[in-house]
Amino acid sequence: MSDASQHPEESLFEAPPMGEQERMVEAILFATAEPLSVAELNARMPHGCDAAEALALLRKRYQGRGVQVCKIGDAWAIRTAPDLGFLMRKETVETRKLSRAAIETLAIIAYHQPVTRAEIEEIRGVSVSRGTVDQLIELEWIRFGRRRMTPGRPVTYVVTQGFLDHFGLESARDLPGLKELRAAGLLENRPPPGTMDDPDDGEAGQDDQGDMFEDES
Amino acid sequence: MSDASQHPEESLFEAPPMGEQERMVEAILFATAEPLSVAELNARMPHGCDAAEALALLRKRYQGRGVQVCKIGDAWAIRTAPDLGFLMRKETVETRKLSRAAIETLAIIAYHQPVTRAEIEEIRGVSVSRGTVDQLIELEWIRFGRRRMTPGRPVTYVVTQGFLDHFGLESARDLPGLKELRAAGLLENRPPPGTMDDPDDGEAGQDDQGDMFEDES
Amino acid sequence: MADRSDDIGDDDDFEVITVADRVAAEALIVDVDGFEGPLDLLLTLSRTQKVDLRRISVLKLAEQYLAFVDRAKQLRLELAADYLVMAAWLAFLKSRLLLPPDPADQGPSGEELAAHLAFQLERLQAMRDAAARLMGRDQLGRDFFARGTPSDVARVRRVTYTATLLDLMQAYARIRTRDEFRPFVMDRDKVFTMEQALERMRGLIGFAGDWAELTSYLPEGWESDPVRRRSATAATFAASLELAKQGQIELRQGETFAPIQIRRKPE
Repeated sequence: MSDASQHPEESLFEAPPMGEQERMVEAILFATAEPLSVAELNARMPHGCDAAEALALLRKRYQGRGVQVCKIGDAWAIRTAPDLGFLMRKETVETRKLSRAAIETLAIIAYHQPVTRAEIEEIRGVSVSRGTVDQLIELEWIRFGRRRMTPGRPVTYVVTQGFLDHFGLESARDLPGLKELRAAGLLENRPPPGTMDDPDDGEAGQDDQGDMFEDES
Repeated sequence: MSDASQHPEESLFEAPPMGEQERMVEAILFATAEPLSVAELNARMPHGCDAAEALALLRKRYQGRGVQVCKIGDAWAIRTAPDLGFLMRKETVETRKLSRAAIETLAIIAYHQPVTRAEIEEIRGVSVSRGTVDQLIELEWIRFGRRRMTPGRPVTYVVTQGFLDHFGLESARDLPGLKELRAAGLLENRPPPGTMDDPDDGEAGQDDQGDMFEDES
Repeated sequence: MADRSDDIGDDDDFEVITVADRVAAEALIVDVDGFEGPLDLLLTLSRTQKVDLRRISVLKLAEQYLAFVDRAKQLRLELAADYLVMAAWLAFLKSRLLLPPDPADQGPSGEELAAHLAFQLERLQAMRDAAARLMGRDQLGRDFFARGTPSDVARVRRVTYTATLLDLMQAYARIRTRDEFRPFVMDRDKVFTMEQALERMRGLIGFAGDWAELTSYLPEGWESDPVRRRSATAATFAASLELAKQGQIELRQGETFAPIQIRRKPE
């Protein structure tokens, strides 16, 4: 920032060198969402700049590169070279939020894996639709684990490496327990005493001190 | 998919020339706001490409330009040169102002990672207020690391790639002043005198940190 | 807190020399809410010594802090419990630093405790500086920028579903706490009163010849739920102060935030 603040002062006397102006046009076209006209570019650049000339230089510089400086109507933008469009297929994915049923099912699998469908239903209190499980499998966030050695030998579900990558976890064991969720302020409601049979009961004590002072600041 | 399917045939025989690969990396990075890893780049490019080599060439090409090829953790992205920030007032995103507690907590996590909540509280001398950790997670600047192998197996926090990206850091090793702080012993986990801490406790943390910051170079 | 108008000495330790100093000292007191805990206050006080934190006089600092707490009392400002705990610890530290070491005492020496406090202050200051340097860096979206039009080629449309870690954790929390939304009963069962705590401790204290952690006096069934534990901890702590005032027990704490220990006062 300190460097930058020197520029406007200089520009009272003379415009920055053309090489600098080219850099400026490059940065502006890269960072703006909309194509910009020459007049708009000039308005953003220090006084005395010649965006048209800088654009011409920049356009030449990008000739044959992976992206190009393109004229769109009377405005300018940087766009992918047409022959490389095939690389952009991943940019066109539409992302949607996972449904509540799916995220709950996923959470239960993550916290209780390996877990059978009946167990998921018991924890959620509602039946789990086939589509929900299929969707999570398709996303490659869950997969089949070992069959449970109980009558009927039901299939179990576990989370995948893809799941860990997506959620930035090193292992599912690193997911915080209820107590920690609460300590981190992620959980507003507190269960009545005695109903806390979550997996990490062993951790009482660890955040004693935090709890003691929690509401202070 | 249909376009892409034409290319794999070619690539069965040989990868495109390096100049082409560089263009591809250029096009992909220009089109993407999020940093991409070498593996992700390779996955999107035709079979046999070497994104790492193409990246090195591309990075050199953009040296001193208005936009730069930046390394962020183990991923890559194109970002505007910091000295041109003054041109981008319209693009500036007003971020929620972080409280002093949040900023300090973030710094402690960055410099001491992986670090437990109790350790953060020990350093600041106050409890980590409700919502501070929540806010940092929401910003995607911190995430859960491995649990500490000490009694209670407390959750640890580490900084994310988003943190590195936001502050223009190649890795957590490049945090300002890290070496001096470590040399001065200020990143050590020193238990208060007279506490009968199991000596293993303190070391577990330091080993982790060693893993995180040492080597390379 | 208990009234204690007479037990901390006069203002001898606190030499207010100039008007500027006095103004500064009062600014500290008026601003007590602005401090993030006792360590933060100590760090601010340490600046008046105008030396490198490594050369700080912990004894002088302890005196400054005690004087601060004393003046806050004169101004009838309510200080949070952790400030008072720190004051008690610093008074203890001060006596350790001033008195010749007791050879029978096994605990850490005054110098060790002082060195650790100095380390804590230096480390906190270092983290503050590091935080300032971090925030002073060029930042994405402020000084440098990502691509403005990331999805610039719209061709194949494919829908993917996404969720964040917060979504996941909140979903889990929602399921596991659903039982709370059963018919609502006004619940006072999460509050442990000081009277209950006193009653309980009076019954137990007769057996407590040895130092034992205060937390071991928490009533059974109150440890797991944070709300209940907090209430029980506060009540038990208050009750132990009351018992100490009545001369029935002794309290000690090795260090700020260290566990508080109590025992029956030996006859």
